[in-house]
Amino acid sequence: MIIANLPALQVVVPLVAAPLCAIFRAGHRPWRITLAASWAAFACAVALMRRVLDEGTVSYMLGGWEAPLGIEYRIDTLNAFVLLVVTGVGAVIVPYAKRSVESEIQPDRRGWFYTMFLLCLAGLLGVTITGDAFNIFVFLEISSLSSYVLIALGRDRRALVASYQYLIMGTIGATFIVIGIGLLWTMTGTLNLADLASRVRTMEGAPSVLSALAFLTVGISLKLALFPLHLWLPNAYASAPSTASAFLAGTATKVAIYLFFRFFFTVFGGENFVSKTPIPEMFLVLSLCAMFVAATVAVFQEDVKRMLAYSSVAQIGYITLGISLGTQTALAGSIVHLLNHAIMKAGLFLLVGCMVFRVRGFRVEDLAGIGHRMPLTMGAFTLLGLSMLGVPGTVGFVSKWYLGVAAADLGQWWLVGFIMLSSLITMLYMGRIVEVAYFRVPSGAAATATEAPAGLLVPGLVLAGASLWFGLDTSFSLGLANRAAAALVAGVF
Amino acid sequence: MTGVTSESIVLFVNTALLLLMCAAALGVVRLRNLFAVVMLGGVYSFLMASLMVALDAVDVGMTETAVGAGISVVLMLSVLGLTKTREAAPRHRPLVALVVSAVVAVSLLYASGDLPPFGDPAAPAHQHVAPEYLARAPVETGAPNIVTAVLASYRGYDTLGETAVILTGGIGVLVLLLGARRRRGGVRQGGAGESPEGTGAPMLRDTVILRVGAKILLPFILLFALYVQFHGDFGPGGGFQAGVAAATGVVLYALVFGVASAQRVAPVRVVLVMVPLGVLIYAGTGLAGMLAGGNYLDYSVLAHDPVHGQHWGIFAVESGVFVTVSGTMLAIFYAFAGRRQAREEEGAGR
Amino acid sequence: MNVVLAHLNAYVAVFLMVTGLFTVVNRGNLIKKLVGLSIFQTSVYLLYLSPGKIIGGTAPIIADRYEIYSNPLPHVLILTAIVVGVATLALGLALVVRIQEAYGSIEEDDVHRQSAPGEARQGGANGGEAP
Amino acid sequence: MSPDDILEIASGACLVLGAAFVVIGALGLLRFPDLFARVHAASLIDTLGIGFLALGMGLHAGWSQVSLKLGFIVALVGLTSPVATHALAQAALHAGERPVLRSDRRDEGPLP
Repeated sequence: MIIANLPALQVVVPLVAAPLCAIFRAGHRPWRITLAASWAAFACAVALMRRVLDEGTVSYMLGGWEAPLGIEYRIDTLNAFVLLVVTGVGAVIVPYAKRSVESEIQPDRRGWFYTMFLLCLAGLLGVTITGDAFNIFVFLEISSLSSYVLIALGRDRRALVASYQYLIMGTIGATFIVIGIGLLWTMTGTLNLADLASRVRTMEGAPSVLSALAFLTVGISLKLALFPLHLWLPNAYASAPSTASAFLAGTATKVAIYLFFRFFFTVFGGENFVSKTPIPEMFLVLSLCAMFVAATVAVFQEDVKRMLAYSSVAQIGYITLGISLGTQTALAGSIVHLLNHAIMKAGLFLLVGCMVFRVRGFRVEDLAGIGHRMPLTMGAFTLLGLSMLGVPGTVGFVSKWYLGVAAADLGQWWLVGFIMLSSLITMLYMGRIVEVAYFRVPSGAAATATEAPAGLLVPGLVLAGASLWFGLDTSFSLGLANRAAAALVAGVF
Repeated sequence: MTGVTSESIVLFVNTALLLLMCAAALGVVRLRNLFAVVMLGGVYSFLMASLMVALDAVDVGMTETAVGAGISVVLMLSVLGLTKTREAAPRHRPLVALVVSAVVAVSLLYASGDLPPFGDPAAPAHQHVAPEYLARAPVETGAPNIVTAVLASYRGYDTLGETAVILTGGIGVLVLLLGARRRRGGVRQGGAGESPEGTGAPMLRDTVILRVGAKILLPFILLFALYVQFHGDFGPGGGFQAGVAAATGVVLYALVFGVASAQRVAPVRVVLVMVPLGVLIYAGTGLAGMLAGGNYLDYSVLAHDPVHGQHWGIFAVESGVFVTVSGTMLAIFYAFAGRRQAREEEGAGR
Repeated sequence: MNVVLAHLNAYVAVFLMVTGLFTVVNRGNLIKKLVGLSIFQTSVYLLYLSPGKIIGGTAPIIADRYEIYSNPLPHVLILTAIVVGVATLALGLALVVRIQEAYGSIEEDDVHRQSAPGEARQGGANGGEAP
Repeated sequence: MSPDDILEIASGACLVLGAAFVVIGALGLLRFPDLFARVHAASLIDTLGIGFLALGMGLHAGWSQVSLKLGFIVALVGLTSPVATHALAQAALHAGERPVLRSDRRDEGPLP
């Protein structure tokens, strides 16, 4: 019974655990519930992936109603892969949350914090797994509303403004997505993605469908902080509590990018429709802007978390670059970068959280000499930083290599140059932290800092280890990414 | 009535309401007195609700009245009481806003040339999926109100998500507004900190007429909520509308008799449990379907006869929606009202 | 039915949408922004419900007297959208209350002005970042 | 003329009358000089306007559930409207709003 209902359980487990946390708010119970739910969700994702690899696309009818009438859950390799990434990051972060939340959140709000965390997880999973366009919107809003709250719980009053900004931008984005879905529904009468795909592809060039595509593109771009629409992201990630920053940085934008894959390639049929619009060219320009402008801005940040947030915007550029190229290799590079960036950025945020836990400061100078006081933390940080650069043997190298190969295949050697050039900028900002941490004399709180408690340190180390593991043994991640990319290019769902 | 006159009446009402809404929206944008903006916003919502009824969306119209013209206005007003009521003169040049708006307008107008004309029965949206709902829902679920059938059963999972959205919003407001001022009494979770003084003052001016009027109205409001809840299968209504109506009753009571009196009727502790409990009821119904051997949220397996099962399932999930919605609306109201009292006490303490 | 009337609902939806969006982007008052956001969201209701109406049809509650019913699907979707809208509004208003308490103002300009110099003092200095 | 026709005509007349009261009330709301007079005009809409409209619709529907519901609506509005009007006027008075009296207006010039 559990196997047959896996797709539903994937979302329902965190969704049920969330209200439980709100009812049993006292003591450590919310954390235990969260831990159990997030690990169960990870187990579900693993089992689902096995099923997808064995049986191909898994379809599950909620309420037992057949597809266009009821809501369908439809899981192919791409979904299952994103589910694994999201639940994996969640499962690693929850053990970290215990100490981190105790130090950052007031006692009477902790239970609610976990409620919000679980709702955010459930929302992201719901968006990823569903095969119904309107259901995407509903679960997107669950994850968005809960992330506004998570951010607002941040360190100082600027968190409130960041959260408000995000709320406005996020709601506009979600409303754009609803408009797009509404136009598609008006023209086809259906909301099921597979059903939509078969109907939309016969309406090539219809103004309403093009307009729907435009609204979906802008809406999703707002949600994933594509370059000129990214202004909410640095503030939000910089002021959120450490747990929330790491979780959101690792998962939220990835799910939005998944929506791009789903709509551009599965629904609109990439080759036939999207490539005839100016979207690929637009994405190419914006991706390059993100890779260079956002990375350059990151270099000049004093706040470490804000620097990492800008770096996220830059890294999203790599993923959208793959989408704009549109070949199977490029898409595989993008998909594998979803995983890689989730590992790297969640890990970096967790490790910064460890340092902040000890030095109580967010500025780069506050970390002076910390490399000598917290060698494990800073060592892992440096490893992840090298991965961001794309040093061979780390995950960062794998995705950049794939994107480079894809660009070279298309004969666009200048792009390969750009990709390498952007690594240089990454080196500037990551190098700055590493330089301060190892070559400055410790001062202030950093002088007496010791390694963070194991509960905080281990999750960061695990992610750093994962970045090495998936950098050396690429058969798992690349195998899945190639499979998913092939399905996308073929437009199969 | 012949087809022609019916069509012209529909078009006339539709057009009139649309133009009024445009006027109200323009007023909202231009006015700088925020009280006026909020009231005009209520008018706008009410016009929208009337238009929804004219468009045959009776359930939606009912919800929009309760939410847009009811709860939203109350929330906005209580926030205005906490902040200020006049908007500063805009200092931005409207260039960015104009460009953004123009791009959106152009791309939608571009699409609208392609959309089917208003009221056209041959539009593609009426050919696929919807006819099946109309044909099958009464037979398969036993509910003549198709909206309820689709909402609670065919697309019941969306509604579970919707309930979770309410839970998220409600708890979000609680996280932000309750317990942040640690030194204050006022409304606290658990009801432990309910201070006897200060919370008793009603928010509206204390008059006999209001009290008597509210007392007469209250039972009818609650009765109406129950009617809307249990009649939702057959007429417009359902858990959401009923939840809002029930909460409105208590809010009225709180406005006239003071938040403390309302909290004796609906204690904070109970309300805080209601918010998550409804989602649990809804999700639990889904799990029950799974345990009985069906898919998640499959109600047909809940009883020997599928239609009976559907009936019970719809009843259970609508109750879940009711519990969460009424609890959340009250919790949000308490949170804002408690903030106001904390502020007043602080002012008095200085 | 002439061309304007046939698409009037769409035109008005676009007008409301643009009005709301303009308010959100242009106005600096945080409450006014939320009101604009509400108008922006409600315009979507119109966009969904109008194509659902069939002239000569009635509300989708099955009864013997009627044969043509309007499309029930958008009703269900918009019910959900309304709920999402009110949840967003409540959360936004709660944030506004907290911002008022933290900054003493609900004007965007005031808040940003206070944020900029305050950052260095509060530990997270702000580099040469675009506003 | 059959009884049905008479009912139809009576119903139509009531509807027109109700609509007229609504229009008059709205005019008053726009044209009256101060809040208290405007509230007075608005109450016309709630009482006579809605009363006649409901009566007209009730005559059209005959003895049915619809008429019963219309009765409920009239009763509800009959109860809430005066209470709301009272609360509004009370609040306005409390906030310092004062009725504009004829003696005040003389100073400004003759009545329009």
